[in-house]
Amino acid sequence: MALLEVSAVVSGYGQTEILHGVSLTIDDGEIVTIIGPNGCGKSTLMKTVAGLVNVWDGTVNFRGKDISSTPPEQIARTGLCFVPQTRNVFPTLSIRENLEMGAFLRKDDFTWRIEEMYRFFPDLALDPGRRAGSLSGGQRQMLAIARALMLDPTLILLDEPFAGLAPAMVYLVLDRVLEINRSGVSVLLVEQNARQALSVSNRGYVLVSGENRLEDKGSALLDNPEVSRLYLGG
Amino acid sequence: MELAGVLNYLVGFFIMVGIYGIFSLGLNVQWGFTGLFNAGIAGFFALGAYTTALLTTPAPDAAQVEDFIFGGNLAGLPYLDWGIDFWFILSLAAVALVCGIVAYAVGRLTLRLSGDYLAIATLGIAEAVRLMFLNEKWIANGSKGLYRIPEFLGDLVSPANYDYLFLVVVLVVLALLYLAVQRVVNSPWGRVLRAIREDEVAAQSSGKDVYSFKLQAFILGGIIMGIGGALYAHHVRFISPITFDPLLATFVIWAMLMVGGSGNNRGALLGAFVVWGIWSGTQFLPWFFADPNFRFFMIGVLIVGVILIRPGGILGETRRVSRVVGASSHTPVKEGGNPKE
Amino acid sequence: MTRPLETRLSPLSRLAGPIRRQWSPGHTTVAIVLAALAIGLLPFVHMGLVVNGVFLGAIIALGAVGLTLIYGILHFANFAHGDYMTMGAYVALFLTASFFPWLGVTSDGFGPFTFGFTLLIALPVAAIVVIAGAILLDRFVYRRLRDRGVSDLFMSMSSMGVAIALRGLVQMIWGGDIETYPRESKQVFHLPMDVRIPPDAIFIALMAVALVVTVYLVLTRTRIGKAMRATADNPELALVSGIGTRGVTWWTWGIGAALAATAGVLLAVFQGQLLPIMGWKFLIPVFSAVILGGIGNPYGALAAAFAIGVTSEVSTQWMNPSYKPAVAFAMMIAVLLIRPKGLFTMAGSGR
Amino acid sequence: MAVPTPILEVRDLVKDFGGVRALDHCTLDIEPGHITGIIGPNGAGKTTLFNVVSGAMRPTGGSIAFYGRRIEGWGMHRTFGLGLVRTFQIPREMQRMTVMENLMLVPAQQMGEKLWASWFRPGRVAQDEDRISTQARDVLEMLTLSHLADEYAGNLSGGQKKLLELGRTLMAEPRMVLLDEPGAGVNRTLLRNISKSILLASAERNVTFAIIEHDMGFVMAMCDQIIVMANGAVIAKGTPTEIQNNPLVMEAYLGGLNRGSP
Repeated sequence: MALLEVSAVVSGYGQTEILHGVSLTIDDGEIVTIIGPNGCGKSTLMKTVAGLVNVWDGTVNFRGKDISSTPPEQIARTGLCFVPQTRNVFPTLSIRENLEMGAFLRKDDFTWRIEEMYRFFPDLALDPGRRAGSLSGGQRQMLAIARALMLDPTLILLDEPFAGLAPAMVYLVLDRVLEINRSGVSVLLVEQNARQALSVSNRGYVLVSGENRLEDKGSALLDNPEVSRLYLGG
Repeated sequence: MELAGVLNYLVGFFIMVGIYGIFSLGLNVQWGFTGLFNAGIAGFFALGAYTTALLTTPAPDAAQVEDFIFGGNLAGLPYLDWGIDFWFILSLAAVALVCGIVAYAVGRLTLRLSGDYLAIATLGIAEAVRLMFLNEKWIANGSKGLYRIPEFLGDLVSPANYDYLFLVVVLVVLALLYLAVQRVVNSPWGRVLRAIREDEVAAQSSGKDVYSFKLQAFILGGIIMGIGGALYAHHVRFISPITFDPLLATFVIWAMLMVGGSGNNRGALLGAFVVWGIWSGTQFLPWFFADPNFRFFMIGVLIVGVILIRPGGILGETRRVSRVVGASSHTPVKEGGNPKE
Repeated sequence: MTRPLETRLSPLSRLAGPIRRQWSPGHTTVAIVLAALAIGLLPFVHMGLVVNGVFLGAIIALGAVGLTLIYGILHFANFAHGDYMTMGAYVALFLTASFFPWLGVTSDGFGPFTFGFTLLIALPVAAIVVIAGAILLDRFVYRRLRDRGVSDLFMSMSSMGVAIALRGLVQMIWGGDIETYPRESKQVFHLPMDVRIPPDAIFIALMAVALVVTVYLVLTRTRIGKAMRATADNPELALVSGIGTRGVTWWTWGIGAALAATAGVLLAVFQGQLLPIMGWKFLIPVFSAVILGGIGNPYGALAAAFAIGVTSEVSTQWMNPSYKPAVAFAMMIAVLLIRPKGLFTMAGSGR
Repeated sequence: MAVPTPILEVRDLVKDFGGVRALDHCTLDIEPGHITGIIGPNGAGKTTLFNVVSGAMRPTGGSIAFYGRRIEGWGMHRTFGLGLVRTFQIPREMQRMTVMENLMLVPAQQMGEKLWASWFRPGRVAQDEDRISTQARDVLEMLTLSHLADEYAGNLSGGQKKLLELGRTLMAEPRMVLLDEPGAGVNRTLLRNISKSILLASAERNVTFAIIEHDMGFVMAMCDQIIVMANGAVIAKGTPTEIQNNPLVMEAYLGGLNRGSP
């Protein structure tokens, strides 16, 4: 059984329908990337799965349970954690407090997990009392990912984690994402920077105008001329 | 006798409805059309009342004077006495000027900031104005207040019948203000105000100088409230800082506008009638319903209740069609259900 | 966790120092005491007024910290805050003047204070009553409005309605006359520089400091306090982190209402009297402190409250004492002229 | 025929948000009468460019000239007065005002917008209103929204709101319109309507358009020139065919192969 199964999901904001029936699956331990031109609904899909946008139609199954009408604060409890693209840290809280907020639902003593995150992202350990709002883009992204990892999720959703990062930072973050995946966490990635993301993914989906267009192995999508046609029309 | 008593009561009642109708109209310009939260109507009320009282009341004789100086005796000046009490108009103009200037100053400070700032600042202004009249005895006799405020056209009728005349005066002023406000809010000027109320950024992107329009609306509303205060002073003929307690000078007026229907001038007047009716009618009720404190409580409940249950008030806003010049060519299509609050 | 990452570290530590430091009540209190001393030592200022101002400031601070929290997390100006104070004061009055005597317990002049020990019991009870009231009001008024998605201004307006209703309620039950807690006159302490301190004032200051420090500890050390700050920072991210809105909302009202109720009781002790309008009148200094301190910033509100308390007390040296609220208001206006976002807003606070 | 002078000249435009540089020495020209598409990956700075050019935001550096006039740092209502009009990604209509009112609000320098005018110059105001309402009806006709003239704007569907938004820009009698994603969330039929209206406005009213849009079919069909942005700067400019065959563009979208995988 698939870990996450999104089937024929319709959703949007207000009266505007953005997703017109999107389906995808992620199996345990996979990295799956969703690519597609701007405005195709990638971010909306992420928010819909995370519960921030209401599902109008279709179902979202996570570990065999339908979570399509579960409020976002409950979804986090099931082991599905979401890292938004922007505004993904609490700016006036310190680094450590951000991590503690990530572990809000944990009832055990999670200090070890914070230490683990400090080892995993040594940048964060330099000055844990520092306000998150004063971090650089790359550090902020690391903190955002670390926050999501605090709950020990089985699936982590990353919305454009590399956007706006310097190339060296992209390497660093990508490397960490692969490491996270190796430790057994499935990753759903939305990326604009398709080549980089697809090259490390098991599978990829191409989303266009709120609908599925292509699905294939990551490397196969890379070589598919159809992909660039979908991006630039014609 | 019985009938005369009832009639007298009704005349007094409608004078108050008329005066409160003016306040409600002024508030409608600010809140109903522009979305400006004025929590200190009492300030403009007091400024209007004191300005006209100070300008028109004759100086008291030496025996009565303690330590205050009167500003003027407009009503008694011979060259202004052209047989038609011209001073009244002059005094209202002065009231408009004073309230306009204060509204301008408050607006300048707060209208660029988010709406709550205006509410807090007007609250403060109302209190500051009250404190000034209370403490600076030399201005307005402090807590003892001003009395013997002259009657407009008072020599035309006997004092016993004066209220009948004053009712006409109030209704004429109210009608003029109503028509004037009705005309501007239905003009392109009012259209911009409503656009600002709906979405400030969109109004700005349509090339409107939002700040300037807000300022104009706030000043216009403040002037209308000041005129209401002036009429109140000439009606009651005695004012003191206690008159401008926030309950009767701010909250009741809010209740009136919310109940009647903000964004609708007829609603503003209807609200004045309904709420003042409730207010003055309950004193005839038995038991604790007549307790002014119970009425106080009810005014609060009324405001919250209207917001919760029927945010548009009784009448609600009417949908306007495109041709909106003048009152004659303005016909509401139908009572529109609000798409969203 | 295999690769060495040292080479790729970015130089963040250099910047960390000054930005990280947040204002804590400790810093603020030291700064206030120093500033107050400095003002008091000016030859033309009466030291006694400064000391009095600090006590007044402590009460303003209790109101302002709660109000600014509500503003920061629930995003509207709670015009009923003053009347929560009034409610607290009157519930304590009911307990000390009616309920405890009915039980046969009477007390006044406890220790060096004018009030009895029953007030110390009444105070937490009053706080609990006001907290319950605030949460009920949220459940039946504000939550319904939030769910409907009305604008913040409508929320403020309904809070004004709530304020009127609460005051009407107080007047219905207790009438509009001046009341006092059961009390006994007490000797004031004489200090150098012609400073006279009524013992009650020391109680007020200790209570205020204790509560403000407690709130600070709650906000910075506890799980729920951090969750409140997180929600104020970024409500959507708080949700996906599993932080439920309802708990945070209730805690916000709880803390705000508890502080307000205490401030009300302390104000009644400080002024030696209760009036139904006391809370509404106190709104002006409290709001001034909130705006002066930068809306949503508790530390700013704290510092601003003391600044307003001292300034308005010292102003009575030259002005009629009843102008005190006007002085607070004038300070707010001055701030709006110079720095509309408040004096203590921190760069990058994300709002 | 003379080389057309650009209507809009953007030089070295820089916009920083805190530490993030959204526009990085962005330089571009837009010639009059054209429909220019502005494309590029998310975060390329397209909307920021519109925000800065339309005066919603102050630039950190650089210059903007509209018809030769320097306008950087002007407020939105001033650039609007010059005939430079923009729309928003998410339509911002006045919900509790009718469609007709939404349109009639727009024209600048209306006599009736002066507080005193409707008291003392009602004739002039009525004249203005007549003219403006005729203009509004024409626009509604063109947008095929006439049947909704007296409907509350808040009751329109998402696509109709987009059309209304376009209509509002046309009411301004603009010289240049900046459209931010006119096609987002719009169904096919309405999208055809929108493109028809744009083409009509361009042809009949000689309006210059700059359009941010992700629907490439729409962009390639509508625009006679395309500007590609990435990382806050312009990386390519040309006709649709040129852009489609430009390897740089593909790389901007899909990420360079040279960076590769770690």
